[in-house]
Amino acid sequence: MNISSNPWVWIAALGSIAIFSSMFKDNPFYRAAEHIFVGSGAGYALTQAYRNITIQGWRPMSDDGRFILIIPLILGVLLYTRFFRKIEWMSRWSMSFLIGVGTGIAIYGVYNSQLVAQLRATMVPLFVAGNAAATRDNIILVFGVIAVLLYFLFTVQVKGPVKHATSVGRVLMMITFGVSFGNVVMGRISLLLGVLETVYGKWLGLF
Amino acid sequence: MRREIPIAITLIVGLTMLLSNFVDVPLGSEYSLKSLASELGGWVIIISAFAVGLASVNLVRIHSNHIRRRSSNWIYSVLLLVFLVGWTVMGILEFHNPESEALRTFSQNMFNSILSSLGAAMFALVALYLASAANRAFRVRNLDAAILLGATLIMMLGRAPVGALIWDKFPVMADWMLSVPNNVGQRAIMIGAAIGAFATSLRILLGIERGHLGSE
Amino acid sequence: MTFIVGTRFLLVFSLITGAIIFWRMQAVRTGKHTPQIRHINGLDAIEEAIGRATEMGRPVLFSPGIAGVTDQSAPQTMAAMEILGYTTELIAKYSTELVVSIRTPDLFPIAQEVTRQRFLASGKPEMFKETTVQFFSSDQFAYAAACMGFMKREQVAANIMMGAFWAESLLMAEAGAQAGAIQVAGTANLHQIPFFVAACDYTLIGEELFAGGAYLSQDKVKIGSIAGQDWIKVICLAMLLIGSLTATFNSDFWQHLLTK
Amino acid sequence: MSFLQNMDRRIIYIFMLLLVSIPLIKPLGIPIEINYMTQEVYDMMDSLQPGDRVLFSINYDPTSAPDIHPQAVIVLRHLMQKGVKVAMVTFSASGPNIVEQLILPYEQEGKVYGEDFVNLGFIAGGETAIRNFGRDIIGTAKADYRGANLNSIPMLQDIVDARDFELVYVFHGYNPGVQEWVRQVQGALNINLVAGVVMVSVPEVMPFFTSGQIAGMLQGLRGAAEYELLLGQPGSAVAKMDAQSLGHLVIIFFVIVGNIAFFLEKKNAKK
Repeated sequence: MNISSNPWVWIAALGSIAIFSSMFKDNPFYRAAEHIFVGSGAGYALTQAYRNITIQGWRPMSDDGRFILIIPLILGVLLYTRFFRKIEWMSRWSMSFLIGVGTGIAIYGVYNSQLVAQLRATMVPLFVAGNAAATRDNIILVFGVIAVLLYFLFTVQVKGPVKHATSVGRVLMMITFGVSFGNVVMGRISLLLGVLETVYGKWLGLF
Repeated sequence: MRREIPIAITLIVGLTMLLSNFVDVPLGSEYSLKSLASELGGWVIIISAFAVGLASVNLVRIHSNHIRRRSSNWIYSVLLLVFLVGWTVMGILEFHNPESEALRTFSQNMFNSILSSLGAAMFALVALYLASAANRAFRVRNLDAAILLGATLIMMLGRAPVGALIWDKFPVMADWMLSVPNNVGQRAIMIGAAIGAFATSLRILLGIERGHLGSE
Repeated sequence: MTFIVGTRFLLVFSLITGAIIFWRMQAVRTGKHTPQIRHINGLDAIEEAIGRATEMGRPVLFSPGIAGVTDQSAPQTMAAMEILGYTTELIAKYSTELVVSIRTPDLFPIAQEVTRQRFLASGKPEMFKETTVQFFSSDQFAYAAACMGFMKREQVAANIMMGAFWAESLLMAEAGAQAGAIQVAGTANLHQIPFFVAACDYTLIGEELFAGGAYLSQDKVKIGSIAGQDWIKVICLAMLLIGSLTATFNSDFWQHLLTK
Repeated sequence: MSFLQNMDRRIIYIFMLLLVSIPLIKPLGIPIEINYMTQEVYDMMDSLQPGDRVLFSINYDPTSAPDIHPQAVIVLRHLMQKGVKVAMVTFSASGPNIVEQLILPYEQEGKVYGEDFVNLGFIAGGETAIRNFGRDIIGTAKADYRGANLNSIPMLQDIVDARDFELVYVFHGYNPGVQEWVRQVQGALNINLVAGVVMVSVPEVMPFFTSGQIAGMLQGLRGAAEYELLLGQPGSAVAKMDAQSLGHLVIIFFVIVGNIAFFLEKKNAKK
């Protein structure tokens, strides 16, 4: 055994152990780690924010004369009108700007990558000559997607065969969830092993 | 007016961002629709940065109140504030003294051994929580649960090397389940969610959904 | 004006589907059509959860996910805000304590606005406090750690998680289960749904999250929008069938159309 | 029985921690089957000639590293042993440090920075950055991580775009990663793209592999373990596979225990 003499390794190892201790019981050690973590996260975010305002907003405006950047700077400052009852409504301008950008980006993004791309990928031939397995898989794919989509109909009363289709859709969703769950286990255990490696290897020097 | 201006801002900004994906229109000598959209995207970084300050004021106020009232566990609030202020000061010093090697090494070490390793430890906890969640949830109460359990077990045995020792078909089954039935559910849920996201965005853009804009 | 190649189908599709939603909203608003939304378990459970929190005298934690309002996940966050509005009304009705935990700073003023307005509308403006909406941390796992610590220490009776979640989903859901909270979750982030299904009492899957606002408010216009969404799904089904059939006969006309 | 039914979660955690720790310190040697995808990637790397140039795109950070970093380590070792030159770029802010860590042992061993490998540093801007970098490598990166002008780096002579590398290997921990490389660079320039992917992202990346846009794919820590075996140099990834197997068995065991308890309870209730 060859315990590390690097104080940073000690901090990392003790911090990890503190986080792990939470699964047994809430304890002072974990609370300290949690609060240090939250404080550090917020401090780091503030630093990044300061950096962003300076590099993206202030300097291009004052050094390069890009005066249009006064608009986002003002919108940013307006957020702080929330502290003053009389003018707090002005902070909604900044909020509605952010929401406008978000919805504009999202409409294109989700339609493009989630709807059209997925529809296209699912338009597969229902019969592949000389390949029974591919034919089977393609049929499962196309009719499976249809069944699950039928499950998501909200305002239509489903009856008869469509009702059966939605049950099949539900079963297929459960399989999907099971597959995702089972598939994730390995990746997450890898991360656990990574932390154990830091504790046993780098800190305690067991290997 | 207090209500109309925000709705108008959302609509105009939203449409600019949206349409810039489809068409490009020259706007005056300096901008086109596309370059305007990317300009607006850049502004978001600046406005969001101001929001960090706003949110941090909330954090600081809540924890200073804990300390002032000496409520239980106030000592942890002290710890939180010390680290918050410490990081901020360190970060700003580093930003204005880019040539300082010592400062950079120190802040990198702080980042690696506090933010990174605490994050990694939290992330690693997921592995343990998977075990307890599986123990509690995967009980064969009904058909749904049975299917969920079956799929999970096959997948796990197909992934871990030990699975192939038990039955050499597990890896093959796992690969098939990943590429066929898994794809079915993934795609259909994604398509449905895309439609839902589209409708929600549309309602916001048109000012039909405006709970976030507060009262008159 | 130049059209950008490769997005023309998407433009037409957006216009048509937008028009469909608008058309259905009008039909429901004017009373021409009165659709019934099917039962969504998870949403009914919110009231049950808040009722229980009231009986036990413990707080309700609402987490609107870790995404903001300026990226592709914005609609999920905004759908969460709709559900938050409804939750706040119930909180006001039962006079229970609500804490909304925030990760993305952008969302902080918005969540404040939503809760304050609903408390006001419910006639209990005094219930909105500085602690109602709390910024926990902008670091993903620091946020999760803070939520977990909060749930354990305050012994929350109800944990409502709506919006876009990533790897922290299971951490938060397990911590909630350990604290004995009733848990209702909803997300459109596919990879996280299995963990919510396993660890929570009720889970809204994908589009159900977006239908939540309409379902809960019973607002006519919003219900019209849900009816419009059903129409779009039927159109997608038809496109899928036609596309697969034409692909079976060696024509990739449809796949190509989608990339025009 | 109610003990089993409401099994204290802490027992599960202790079991899990103990059982994954044991093989870490003393491996058991459970055989590992080689997936055909790993074999393909290995063959592809093995067919490279001394002097060929490969680009690594490091798209992960310390948090996701345990599942993907071992891949970078072993593939780099293979390439270094073959005398292939490797340029590394990253689109994750903490990536440059990871690159320095990767090249450190070879620098100590006497390989030459700038000739055998180079650290192109972090390029901000996500998807757009990947697009620009793929099309104009020197113009986008400008200088390397250690501050040198890229035109002065011997191994980058006559490199213009991503096509000038024999292949591009993307190590994907999260986005931006493989999807962005496929969308922005592979599609346009038709480069030879290999992906190393964290296990969790395998389902998302799989479609690109089946469609042939990605020439090869290595899956998480397990892919690294298989690669170590193919290279005949079993290392940390192989050692961790035993821990993986036990970890999976612990979860399965407790699922079974939960179900036994559940059924016994139901039987008792009926009586």
